[in-house]
Amino acid sequence: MPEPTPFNGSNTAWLLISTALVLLMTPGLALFYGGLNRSKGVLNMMMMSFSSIGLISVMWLFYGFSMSFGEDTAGGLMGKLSSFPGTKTFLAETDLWGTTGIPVYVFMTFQMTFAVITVALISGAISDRAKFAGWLLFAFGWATLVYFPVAHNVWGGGWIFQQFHPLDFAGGTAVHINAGAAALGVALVLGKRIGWPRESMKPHNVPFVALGAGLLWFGWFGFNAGSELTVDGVTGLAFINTQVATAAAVLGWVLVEWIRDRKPTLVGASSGAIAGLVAITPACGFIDPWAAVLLGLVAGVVCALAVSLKYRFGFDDSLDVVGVHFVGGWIGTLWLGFFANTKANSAIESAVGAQDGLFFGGGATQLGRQAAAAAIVTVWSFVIAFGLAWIINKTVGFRVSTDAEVEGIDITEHAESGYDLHNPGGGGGGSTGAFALAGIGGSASAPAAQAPASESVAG
Amino acid sequence: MPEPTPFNGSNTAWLLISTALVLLMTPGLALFYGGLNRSKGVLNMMMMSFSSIGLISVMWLFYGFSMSFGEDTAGGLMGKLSSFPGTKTFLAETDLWGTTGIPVYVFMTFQMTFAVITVALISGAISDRAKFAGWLLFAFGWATLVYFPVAHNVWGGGWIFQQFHPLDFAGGTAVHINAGAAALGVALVLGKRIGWPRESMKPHNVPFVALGAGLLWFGWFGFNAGSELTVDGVTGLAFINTQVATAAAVLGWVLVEWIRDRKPTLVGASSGAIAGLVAITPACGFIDPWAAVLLGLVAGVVCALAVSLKYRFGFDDSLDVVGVHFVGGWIGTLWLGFFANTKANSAIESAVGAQDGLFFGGGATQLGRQAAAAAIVTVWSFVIAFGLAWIINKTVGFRVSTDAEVEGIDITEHAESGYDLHNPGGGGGGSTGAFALAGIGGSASAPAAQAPASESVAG
Amino acid sequence: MPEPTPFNGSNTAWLLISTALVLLMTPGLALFYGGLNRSKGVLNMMMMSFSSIGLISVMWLFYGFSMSFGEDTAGGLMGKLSSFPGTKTFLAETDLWGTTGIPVYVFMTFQMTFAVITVALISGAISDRAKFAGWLLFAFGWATLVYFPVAHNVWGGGWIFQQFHPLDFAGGTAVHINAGAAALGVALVLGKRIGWPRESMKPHNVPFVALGAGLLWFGWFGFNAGSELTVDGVTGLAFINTQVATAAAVLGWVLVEWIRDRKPTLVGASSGAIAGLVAITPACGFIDPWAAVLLGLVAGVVCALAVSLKYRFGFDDSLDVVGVHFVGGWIGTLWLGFFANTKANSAIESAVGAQDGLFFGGGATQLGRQAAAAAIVTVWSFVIAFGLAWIINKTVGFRVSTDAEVEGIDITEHAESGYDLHNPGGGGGGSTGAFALAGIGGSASAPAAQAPASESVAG
Amino acid sequence: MKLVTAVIKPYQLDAVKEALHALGVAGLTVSEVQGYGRQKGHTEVYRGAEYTVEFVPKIRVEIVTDELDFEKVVDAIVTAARTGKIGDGKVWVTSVDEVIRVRTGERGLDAL
Amino acid sequence: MKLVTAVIKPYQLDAVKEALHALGVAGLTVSEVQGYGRQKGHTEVYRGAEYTVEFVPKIRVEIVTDELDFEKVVDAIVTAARTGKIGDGKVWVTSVDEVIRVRTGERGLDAL
Amino acid sequence: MKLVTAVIKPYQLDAVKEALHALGVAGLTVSEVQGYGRQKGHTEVYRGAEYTVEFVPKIRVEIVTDELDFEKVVDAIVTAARTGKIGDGKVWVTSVDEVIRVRTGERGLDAL
Ligand SMILES: Nc1ncnc2c1ncn2[C@@H]1O[C@H](COP(=O)(O)OP(=O)(O)O)[C@@H](O)[C@H]1O
Ligand SMILES: Nc1ncnc2c1ncn2[C@@H]1O[C@H](COP(=O)(O)OP(=O)(O)O)[C@@H](O)[C@H]1O
Ligand SMILES: Nc1ncnc2c1ncn2[C@@H]1O[C@H](COP(=O)(O)OP(=O)(O)O)[C@@H](O)[C@H]1O
Repeated sequence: MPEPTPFNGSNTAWLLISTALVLLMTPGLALFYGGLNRSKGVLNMMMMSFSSIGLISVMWLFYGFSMSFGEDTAGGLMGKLSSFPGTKTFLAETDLWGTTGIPVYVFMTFQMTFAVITVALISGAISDRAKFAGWLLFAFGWATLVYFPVAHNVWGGGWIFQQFHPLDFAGGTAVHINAGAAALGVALVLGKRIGWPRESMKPHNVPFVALGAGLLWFGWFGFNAGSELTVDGVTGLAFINTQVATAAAVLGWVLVEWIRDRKPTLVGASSGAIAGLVAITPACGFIDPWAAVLLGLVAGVVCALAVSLKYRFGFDDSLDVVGVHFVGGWIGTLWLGFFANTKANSAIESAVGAQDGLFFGGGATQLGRQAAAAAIVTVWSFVIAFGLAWIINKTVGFRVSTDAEVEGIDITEHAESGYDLHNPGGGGGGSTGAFALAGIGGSASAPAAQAPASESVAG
Repeated sequence: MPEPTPFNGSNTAWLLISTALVLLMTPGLALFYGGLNRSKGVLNMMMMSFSSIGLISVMWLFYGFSMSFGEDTAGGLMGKLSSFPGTKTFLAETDLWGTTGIPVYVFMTFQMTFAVITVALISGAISDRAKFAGWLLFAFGWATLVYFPVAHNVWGGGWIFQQFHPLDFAGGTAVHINAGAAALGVALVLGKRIGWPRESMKPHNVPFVALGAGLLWFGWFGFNAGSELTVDGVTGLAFINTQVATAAAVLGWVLVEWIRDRKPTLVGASSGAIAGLVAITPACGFIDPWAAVLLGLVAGVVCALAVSLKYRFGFDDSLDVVGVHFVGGWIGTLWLGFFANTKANSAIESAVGAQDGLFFGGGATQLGRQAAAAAIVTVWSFVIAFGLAWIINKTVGFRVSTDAEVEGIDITEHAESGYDLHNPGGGGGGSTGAFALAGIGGSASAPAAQAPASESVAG
Repeated sequence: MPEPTPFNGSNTAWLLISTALVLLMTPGLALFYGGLNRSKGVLNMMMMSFSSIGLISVMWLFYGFSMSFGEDTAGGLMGKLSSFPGTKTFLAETDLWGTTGIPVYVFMTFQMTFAVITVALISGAISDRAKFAGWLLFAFGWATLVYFPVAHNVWGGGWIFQQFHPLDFAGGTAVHINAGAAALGVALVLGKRIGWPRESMKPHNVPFVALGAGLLWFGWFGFNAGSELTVDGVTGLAFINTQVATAAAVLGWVLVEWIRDRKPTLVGASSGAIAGLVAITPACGFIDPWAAVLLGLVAGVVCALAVSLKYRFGFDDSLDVVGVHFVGGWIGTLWLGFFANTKANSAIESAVGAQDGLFFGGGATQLGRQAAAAAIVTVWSFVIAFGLAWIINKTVGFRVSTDAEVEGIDITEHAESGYDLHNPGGGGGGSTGAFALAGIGGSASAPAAQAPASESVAG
Repeated sequence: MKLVTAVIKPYQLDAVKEALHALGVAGLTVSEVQGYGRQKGHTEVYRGAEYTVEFVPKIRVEIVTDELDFEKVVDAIVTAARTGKIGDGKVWVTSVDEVIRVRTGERGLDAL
Repeated sequence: MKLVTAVIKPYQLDAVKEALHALGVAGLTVSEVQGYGRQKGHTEVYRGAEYTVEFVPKIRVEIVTDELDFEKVVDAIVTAARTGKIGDGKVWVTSVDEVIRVRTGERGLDAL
Repeated sequence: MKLVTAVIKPYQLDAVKEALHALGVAGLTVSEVQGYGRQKGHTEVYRGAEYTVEFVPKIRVEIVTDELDFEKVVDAIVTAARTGKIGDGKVWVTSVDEVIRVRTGERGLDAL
């Protein structure tokens, strides 16, 4: 790591808030995924995201951060576990990250939120049918064997970085291609939901989808512009590129729907936003705004078409993690091979040792490097995800029983259900529904039983 | 533009986060409007907001920013398109905005989010009956012919500014009066919803309304305090004024309901918050906190009464854009004529060339200027909005068919519906409803049909 | 107050955004509580939170801030009202808070949001049965007699501080124990909901609960890390501790459910997050990350068990304010007696005059002080809350009638209902339900009646 | 005694209610149903997949009335519910052996 | 065989269920309905506009039972559902020609 | 004329609809109900408290058909709805005095 520089207040303030923004993305994702899902599995869907926050955060503190950002070991495949032991405290004046003037803990937490959401992204592929215990095992294993080392390879100066100097500003390769490939692997192992694709499995709550997309968009500014770590012109570039690319992607996706289905949808607009955010992620700090608009448009159009692939090939990537994150990630990653521009950001050469893209006189070199890095991560993630899921399924079991799936995974895995607003609006009349009023939501058990009458002053 | 000053880290960090906050306001608005709407049009309502983000952002990059903040042209009516061409890149050390030390791109994106939400605000007046294509045309036209030039006139040092030196800290005139007047125009053209006002058209999801209001409140701190651009005492003043005025407006609106309807409502509390935020917007950086509390109280009370005007005059401003934004905007704008105070913010004189308000010894001059500027914007926006809508309606058509309106615009314009949680809580019992379980949400088509059976390792 | 230091841009920017984050927590809480509640009382639940924002903010400006942070008076029991009169303006160069370089108004607004949410927290204990007028009186009285002075005692250098030098970084004692004790008092006075505990009173909207928890988590970074006021290493420590403790608490709570109920729930994961956030609040800036993980785990487990106490003792703390905030607050407060560590934060000794915890060689002194301070606040808050509620109930009345409670408090107290999406998805088919389409949500009255037909250009 | 059951278009409920009111019908019970028949449903799209929704939302109205009036009731409903478009719905009549008002225990006509 | 249909106040459902259980009624089917009758609905306000909601949420209970028991069933329901306030609801009885248990195909009494 | 009412498991609705379609049944009306019977509900937990949910979601299918066909209709439903597990539901048949098509006013068989 480079020699320390003095503490920097505004950089630190910016990274602190960026971290909070990225953390918010996972609940946002839970809402986005939850709304896209059928109502009988909304809680399980959200639970997979919330459990990632819980599990991965702790893993990250104790060994994940070291594996990703510790000193090279194993030939650069991962970082030394002893680099940042979770039991040691890093609060000395000099415990700053590189040349940013930011305390180690702030950078550590910022990156923690990346690990959390990357794992959560995968869950969208396996809705309504994955045993919760199986999911936790998978999250633990995949983060340890894939995300932590891959992050080291792409961002921590590891082997892939040394070999290919790939450009990945905020995580097109390390996050989205990575999660997308894993999603495909685990979806293949778990197989299709009962009734898919014959039956309708429409989103149960589209406003949630849109709100989730809005929260993700909001948080993504921390994800992308925060990844500059410092506050400077490039931070502003990453920020505006994130905004305009995403806006263009919304238009692109909606356009495809309008032409193909004759109807633009809100789910489409929301999905387009995510596709744009994904595609601009690796490129936001390395290209010009006009190129970002173009990228967003392309990503919106291509992803809108890509989500139909699962029907052609017959794999049930339930909420289109592959069609949006895998495809979108690849688009953004390759885009840099064409539009990366050292004039926009000199760090491309100085810091990453990469080159201008094809359209900026850099030739095809960088394009090749981008493809190589992305391909390696794709294989790495897919193979291990598939293997892990397969083993889990053969041992503790990963897929729920048919009966459980028909009754609904929320009830069978979590013993709760998303809503109890039975017939809200009681006939549009506003009062709560008869069943809800009837209070036949079951009668309480033991704890209630043993409850003695309490004195009520008011009673 | 003034001569450049060195880059300023904390100002930039603050404006970056403020920009993210303002961007979040539009999804928040979508939720607020969506919840206020009937369930059969919630998606169309939200779609109008999301499409504004997509469309206006791109327009802004390529020519909107130049029209609003470029060098004077056409006698100050708008800015030169050549000032900031979207194809040029502004990343030089010296590409900073005025004396703020903030990169041009950061200021450009901050203002972009203002343009986005101003257009989205209008949509609240035409719920459940506007063709989506018509809406997009309207958004494009109104932004180009009204918002961009008006912003130049009020904030870009344009003609109105030169003539009247109006005080508008964050957009009472440029945003709220502007959008409110347009809302009235387009609502008159589209006419009333079928059954209005005889039928009940109550909000379909009040928690969404409250959450939307909460998100708007949160984002509004970026909108108001961010408009100082720099971090200083006035930023703090704008911030606290935003908070206390809004709080007082909540009390004011609820009070009116309590007295008039004998019941305070959550929709009322949420609406009061918006009314307060609107009214304090132009004044937040120019008045004292106690005057802000008074302003909020007045705005809450007056707007609570103003929303009934549509029944008296019989125009269907569906979600009360006029009653809240137009009226609230005028209140805040005129308020400055009474309470503007150079002791609170010397920039009133030094930067804007305006004067103390009537109650601070400045006489009626500023009051007159405020009224003049607001009146011009009112006419400008109303006339063009009405004309645009009328033309669109006569050509491509702006209003949907009666059958479509009765069936529901979500289905007919977007081929989707807000919710599929049929009988959630299945008898309060928690399991999902019978229909949802029956999976009779329709059967999938083509894509499904062509899908070959895939191997499932788990199956 | 200490002598002024020059204005500090990054500190101010950080506290501004932290303030916005904490303000967002109250709408987040409204959603969390609203979702946990039955559907017939969701609006009343949210209304109690929104009304706190309105009422307490104004009280804070005019006298609350002075009572909490003004100069000592009444032997340190409260601050002088004349210290910061709401009518005076504090905008001089020198109006900065202590040694932070932050404008007084920014600090004042930051603390304002704490007062707001502390009052709102209490409402969770009295859902579905409290007259709204009674609630407002209670909020006014409790804030004035308890929160304002207690804040002075704990944070404003008041009596308790002078006596015990308790450690409370962001409000374990002043906020959570304080609100929890009050919740118990008012819940006892109001008595149990009809049918409790025999009947099922399950959450009506679990996705809201999870989203609310997510927003609270997000905002809590401002609450905890913001409480350092400045941007430095300790801010980073408070931030990472907040994240890892909360994550661990999610795991802890879910673990208990898994073992005890054989089913981990999303409500559990969300509740665990809140428990962790509560427990880490007083400790976040004073302990090491590994100790924070441990604290979170303990808080998650203990609170998961504590929420069953109400059944054993038969008091209807409807949404578990006592089980989560009171218990969690105590855990975090006492934790400092064991794990407080001056190496992690020297301010423990230099600023607070406190000592290392038992496990760091400080002996049991600090543990005793923590317990003493917490105990005093517990009694102070409980007694006054109980008394206030009792008086309100005997005079204007605090509990609604039995009929009103059975019909639903939203209708009877607020004349509105949460949802009107009757049979959304009309048979899973997506179109809105028949009743909603039938528009039998009632027919509009007077205002409609007097409405003359308006010309519709489109019609 | 007769039970008249009508399955109608939601938007016609107001008209039907008025018509019955005019007839002096003291009470009725409505519920939400989904209909399947000549009237086809609609199509929805979700990320490129099309779904045909065959069921159409309808309102079921139930009225217990006496032997003599039921024809009037039927006619009133049919007239009020008619739009002339496919999907206007059906009305059917069944015999009721007995009807009781819960509050008073009254039976037969007095219970209506 | 008889079909007993009862429209009752939601909050009374528990009591009715208990009463029927005591009678040894093996099964029943409930659904949500909206009632219109002597009992008036309530009023709601939305931004200054008042709305009168005429329909009241009710629960419909259906029980298929045999010729002999149905009087007992009716009495049990009426007693359990009564609060004495307007809106307690109605109970009506119709004749059933045949009943079949899907699982076994059993008919008549065996199907209950 | 007869009214065939069937209370079935939600997941079986598709099969039943197909079977009736095959029989040439022109239309039907479905609604959501909650069943109580031999089939037990499920348990939910909320912060340590357990709740037993006794009611099970079911679908009610109503078909008005003529005297002659109704046996076929009943058989078709029973066969299609059967899973052999407890809770498959019931089918019952009642007599209809008259049926009218709202759109045309046609009566009897022509109305179906
Ligand atoms: N045989 C039937 N039994 C029960 N309900 C029926 C029957 N046929 C039609 N319906 C109901 O009547 C409604 C209207 O019938 P449909 O055939 O669509 O139009 P129309 O009655 O104008 O020919 C259907 O949606 C369904 O709810
Ligand atoms: N003629 C009727 N046919 C069908 N249902 C009726 C009829 N009259 C009343 N009901 C139902 O009975 C309920 C109670 O009737 P209502 O007149 O309000 O009170 P009460 O029965 O105590 O006089 C109504 O809400 C409605 O659902
Ligand atoms: N006597 C009855 N009257 C009306 N509906 C009934 C009756 N008995 C059962 N049902 C309905 O039939 C459904 C299935 O009955 P159940 O006893 O659970 O299974 P099975 O019919 O296979 O024995 C119940 O959920 C309920 O809706």
